[in-house]
Amino acid sequence: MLKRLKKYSDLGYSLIAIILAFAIGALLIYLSGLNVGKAYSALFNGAFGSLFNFTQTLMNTIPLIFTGLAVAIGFKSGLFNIGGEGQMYLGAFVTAITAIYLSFLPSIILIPLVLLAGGLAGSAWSFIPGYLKTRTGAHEVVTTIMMNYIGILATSFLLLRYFQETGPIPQTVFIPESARLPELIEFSRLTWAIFIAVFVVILCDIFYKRTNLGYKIQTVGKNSSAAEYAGISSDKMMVLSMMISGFMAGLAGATIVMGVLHRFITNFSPGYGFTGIAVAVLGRNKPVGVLFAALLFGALQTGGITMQLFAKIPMDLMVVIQGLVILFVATPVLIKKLLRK
Amino acid sequence: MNIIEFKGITKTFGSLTANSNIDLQIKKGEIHCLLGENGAGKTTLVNILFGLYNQDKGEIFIAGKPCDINTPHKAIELGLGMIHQHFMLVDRLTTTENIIAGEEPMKNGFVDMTRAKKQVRKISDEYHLSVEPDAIVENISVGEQQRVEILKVLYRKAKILIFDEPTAVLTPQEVASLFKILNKLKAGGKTIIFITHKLEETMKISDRVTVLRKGKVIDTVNTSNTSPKELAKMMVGREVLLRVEKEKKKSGETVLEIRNVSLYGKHKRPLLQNINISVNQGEIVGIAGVAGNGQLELEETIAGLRKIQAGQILLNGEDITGKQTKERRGKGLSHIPSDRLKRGLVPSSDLAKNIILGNHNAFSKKGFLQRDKIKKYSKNIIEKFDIRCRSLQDNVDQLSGGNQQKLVIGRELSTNPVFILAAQPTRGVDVGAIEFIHQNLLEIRKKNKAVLLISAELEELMSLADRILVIYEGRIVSEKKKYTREELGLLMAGEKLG
Amino acid sequence: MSEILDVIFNINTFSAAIRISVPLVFAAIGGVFSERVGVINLGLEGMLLGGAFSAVLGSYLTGNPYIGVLLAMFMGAIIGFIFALFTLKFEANHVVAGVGLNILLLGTTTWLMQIIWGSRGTSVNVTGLSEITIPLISSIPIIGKLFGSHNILVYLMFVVVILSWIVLFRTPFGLRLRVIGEHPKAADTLGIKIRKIQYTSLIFSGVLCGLGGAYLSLGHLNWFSMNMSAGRGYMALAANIFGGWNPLGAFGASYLFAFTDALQMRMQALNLNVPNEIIQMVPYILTILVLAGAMIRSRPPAALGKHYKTSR
Amino acid sequence: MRKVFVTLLILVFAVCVIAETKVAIVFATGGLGDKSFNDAALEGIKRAKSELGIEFDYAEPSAITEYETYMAQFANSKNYDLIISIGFDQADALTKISERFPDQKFAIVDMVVVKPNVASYVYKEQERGFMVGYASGLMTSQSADERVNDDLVVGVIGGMKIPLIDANIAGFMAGAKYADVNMKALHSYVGNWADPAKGKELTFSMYEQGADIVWGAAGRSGLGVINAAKEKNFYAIGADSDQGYLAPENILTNGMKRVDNTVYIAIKDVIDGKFEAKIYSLGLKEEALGYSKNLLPADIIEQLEIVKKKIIAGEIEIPAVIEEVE
Repeated sequence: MLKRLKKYSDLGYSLIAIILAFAIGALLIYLSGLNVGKAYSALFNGAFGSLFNFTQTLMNTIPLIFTGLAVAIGFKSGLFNIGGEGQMYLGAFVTAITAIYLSFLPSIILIPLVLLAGGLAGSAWSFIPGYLKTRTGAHEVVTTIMMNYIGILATSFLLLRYFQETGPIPQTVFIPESARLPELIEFSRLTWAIFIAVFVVILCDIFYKRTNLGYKIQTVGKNSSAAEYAGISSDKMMVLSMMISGFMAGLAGATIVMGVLHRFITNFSPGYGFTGIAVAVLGRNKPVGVLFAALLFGALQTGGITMQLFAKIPMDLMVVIQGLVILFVATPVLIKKLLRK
Repeated sequence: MNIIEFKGITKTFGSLTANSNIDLQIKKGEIHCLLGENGAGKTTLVNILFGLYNQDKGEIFIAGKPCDINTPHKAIELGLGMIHQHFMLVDRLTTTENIIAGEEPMKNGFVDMTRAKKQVRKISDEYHLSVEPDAIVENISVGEQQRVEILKVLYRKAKILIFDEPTAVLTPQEVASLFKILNKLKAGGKTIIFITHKLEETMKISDRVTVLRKGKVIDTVNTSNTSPKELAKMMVGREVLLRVEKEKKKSGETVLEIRNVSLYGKHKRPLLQNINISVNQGEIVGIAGVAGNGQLELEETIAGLRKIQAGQILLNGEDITGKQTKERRGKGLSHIPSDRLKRGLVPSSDLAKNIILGNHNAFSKKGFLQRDKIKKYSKNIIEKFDIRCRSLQDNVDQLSGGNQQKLVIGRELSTNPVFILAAQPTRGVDVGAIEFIHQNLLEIRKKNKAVLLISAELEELMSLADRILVIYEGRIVSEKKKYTREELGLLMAGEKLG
Repeated sequence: MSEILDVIFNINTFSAAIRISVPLVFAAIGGVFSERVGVINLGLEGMLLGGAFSAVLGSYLTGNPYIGVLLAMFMGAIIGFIFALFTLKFEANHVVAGVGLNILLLGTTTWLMQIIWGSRGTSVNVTGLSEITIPLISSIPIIGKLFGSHNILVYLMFVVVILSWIVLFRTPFGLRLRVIGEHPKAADTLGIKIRKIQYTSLIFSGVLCGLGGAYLSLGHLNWFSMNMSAGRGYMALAANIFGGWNPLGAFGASYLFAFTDALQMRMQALNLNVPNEIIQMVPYILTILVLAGAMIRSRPPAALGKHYKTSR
Repeated sequence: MRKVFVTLLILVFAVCVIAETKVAIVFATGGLGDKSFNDAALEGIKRAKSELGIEFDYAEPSAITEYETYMAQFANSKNYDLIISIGFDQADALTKISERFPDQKFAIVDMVVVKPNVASYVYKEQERGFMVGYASGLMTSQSADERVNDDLVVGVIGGMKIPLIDANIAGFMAGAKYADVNMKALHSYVGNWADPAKGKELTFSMYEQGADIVWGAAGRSGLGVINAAKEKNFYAIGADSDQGYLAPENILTNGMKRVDNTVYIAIKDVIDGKFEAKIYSLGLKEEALGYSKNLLPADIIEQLEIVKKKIIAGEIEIPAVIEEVE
């Protein structure tokens, strides 16, 4: 019973943090002389107002689920993976290349294979900071940030020199139809990727709650000395955890290429990897929490478009709100203090 | 004249009442012992006095005046000084820097280091503390670190000195010299509050004793009017068996054998040198020594948490030198770690998860944890080892220290080990739990298991161990079946038996 | 090959590296003050951005760039205080709070830019800081070229490097600060006012970042541009670590990063056979390599990233 | 009287029709405030508003995946007579949206989308590169000018290495060498469209290597190029629109890309009923690309005009890839 209550209060804190962030956002809108009601109703309509809008929200949610999971999984072993962006680029790039070069395979083999390739590319990229952390103690926060720059430059290098479609644009050719994820609703760009995402969330949940490996990783995250004492190699678990984390970020890239862009283009991401941090924090590093947090951020992004178009409120307000949500969610103490008053 | 008077001090932490309506008077110029078991509320009381905690109720009078001591800063101003059980020293700074921080001598807006060192040397000489002003704290001995702590307090012109379990980390010889310093301080007009759970020390050093039990004052007595037996009775509330009954037993085959093991730290500093130990079936072998002489390294070496540079470790005749912790555990090694919170437990995980720690693979089938099996097993251990908790879903950090330790011991003794490495198994637990733990160790000995007991408690070693080895500066300096306390003390201090 | 050597041992490369290093140095020393007192500061990036924005705003409102610099310092102080409030008082996870601060400031500056200047990308041009030529020094051959003629913030940077070192290692404030970062409880029992020093340090850290940001927007350019810190705060954090949490080390590390960047820019124009992207990677790869190497040698303040409840 | 009334009626009606022309424009991800590409497009649509009396809405997406959402929002409202996409990376999104809304008219600048309802406007980028490169080549040997040094070195800075930018760079290098075969034309990339500080340092590094005229084709990073030239008093060349006002003494010329004109013409075509779903390949000939006079001396302008004619006549072959310049 007590545990139940604690669970709900966790959720409660997150909700209060969101409400606080929106309240400050409203204040900002008001101060800049705009209509708060109009802004937020446009925001809500844009995100959930119609089936189509909702599909767009879901479409924007998918990469955030994966990058959010990436950060959350890192946290489980006590590591902070800020390198989701770079890992995602690698994942997207390798996905596109594999799909193009293996286009002769039938869909049923190609799709899983390409997904796997994208995930593994992300893993490979996150392996480096993981390995350096365990070997030399180089702080993963800094190394993963550096790996972002390197990853984006590296994909751009490979693309331009070896895989560039003829023409003026830095992009690969389209991946074959057989490697694309089918759309659920025509023109919506909402594909089966949403099922893959939800499936992965469930898998992660089971992984951490039920499996021995998940248990070992969390033990390392909570107390690495105790893990070592129990015969669990914290180095191995950290590297492994980092690789699973990178795998998720890689999947984010893979599903964007297979479901939305259908090719690799430089500069395709609006910072999904970074938003993933906010998603993980808001979701309290729990897979199911990540799912809902991603939905919120996806809705902010989609609704923000309508808000900008029809209420003339700059999209950047959504960035402000995201920042506030992270700050508030990070401080249950603040919320407790506010509640007491 | 009472320099300090506590009146009705009460302090609770959540549901735990650490101090309940405490009344206590300290006389000027006396050495006053606060005696009690772990968890009796001694440390809480002095932390309140020193401004580290605020009391819920009650008042403190210093020299007759009521004082609201809400920060250590205030306490220092009032002439209080505290020598903490866990030293409050910054390892990377020099002794002088540690001493002056917060009250630095100044020259033109900068710290005047020359004057600071001079002052340190002066006070050090005055009380024979022999502290080197330029030494980096992490490079000096534990005894010297403690003297730095005393210097810190004297530097701040403290008139009342509080010592929180100061002897826990010292050799008997160092204890003797500490007592000399204490008497010197007393002669210099200082008042000393001395916290301990050791009867013998209390008898030796104090003028008066106040016994605390479960957060309450039992009584304050003049030391000259009491006896250890009486004090012990007040401390635990009943007659205590100070000796454990142990049946005679013939030891069997060798289980653990350590051959010429050496271990080096940073800059090739030797941590363990040429260690040879063997432990047989049905035998408890004790390792005695002052903290910091290689016990932790020895423990970690046997558990496979450190790689050794030379030598061999055999378990049941099999070479396990290069084997990982996991494999060693698989071959029947159990380990009660000296630092249960750092090593032995995952405090933010629930009981069940802690109970399978280290043995988790046995509860895993095709990669999945078998939840029902874990639940049944955990319940069984909780019952058998009398772990007081509300439910299996409780996090371990909600348990008391004693129950946490019982969990560790229960877990480690239930895996059917052939060899138990027990390091400081009764550290920081109350007398009731100590008895329980000792009984369990003897039980396992009866079952013909081999136990290596690393302990800082001489009583514990002398009553449980069949053989005792003394470790000093990373070497085994002596091995015998029986020692007197004095012999052990000398050996632990690096002396030879004449 | 000789071309490359020419570029490396060119006085201009060293001089460019000074300019590139300025925001890094300010932010890195800001990092030193924050981390020495126990708070991991990932928010350097946002602090830089906030400083850059405020500097331009100040100059825009008054026409005087020096008031811009003052406003940047003031806003930096406020941002530092907010960060302190969240990490110390509200016990937020330092890293998460830093990330949140960065996102918040990115959003806020872009949003304010649209309100004030009606543009999302760049502000209007304002009066920037002009170069000050020091007569004696500028006439010395090599030194003159390196140090003779810069804007005030470059000179201030050198002053800050030295002063910070003195404050940290020669004053009571510095000693107390270091004790807190290593062992807050020890500081507490010594009667040191922990919170006061922590807040002061973090505010100072914000002020330094404000100066670094002001250099980016007013010293190096004369306008604000969306997200113009472009990751320099993260590089600064790495420089602080690589520099062993020491102002002099942080300066050295920042200068090394800046030098590789300056070199990278010059190498590009040489038309070597190395692809551009690879050359551009050099500073980042270097950062990783030095970090991997440096961590073995230096160790962070012992209480870095931990929350400590002061006595009550 | 009746005549007047009818005329008035027709006028009112006409005004109504014109006033009801609504245009939506989706900018490239760099957003407004680049003082070149996106801002130029905004300029064009503003001109259409004041001269043709249209209404417009705009969107500033921050990511490629957002293009389609914005376009769909605009098309779905059925309010707009024309939706304009600015920037090459909108092509994929537009391809799909134009299929989905076959009755909606679209235009795209900088890329080709072959659909029955899309007008595509693309530029022969290398042509303007060549013109400003040639101008730099001629100018750098004018030793009388204090902003020019003795070295025969000029430079061009790209935002990122992408083929479109490389076409400009290739044209620039070829143009510079056309002026003098011994000319050294440096080139490098910022690696970011929005880091003016780095753009500035990169320009300094070229200046140190002898370049006295540097062209910045780097979005907002290009603003740093101009700032560098102003500070050290050498020449910068602006991009896309006339950036002369940013540094009147130091902007030699601009590599003009009349996105404003293109946008204006696209809108006018719709109003005039002349919308055609075809590919307009624009260059010097169409006055869509070119240079601006700014500080160019008269004799150099003369030579530029000669070369311009030759290019239009197809007498000069300009490479679009850097490797082909040699």
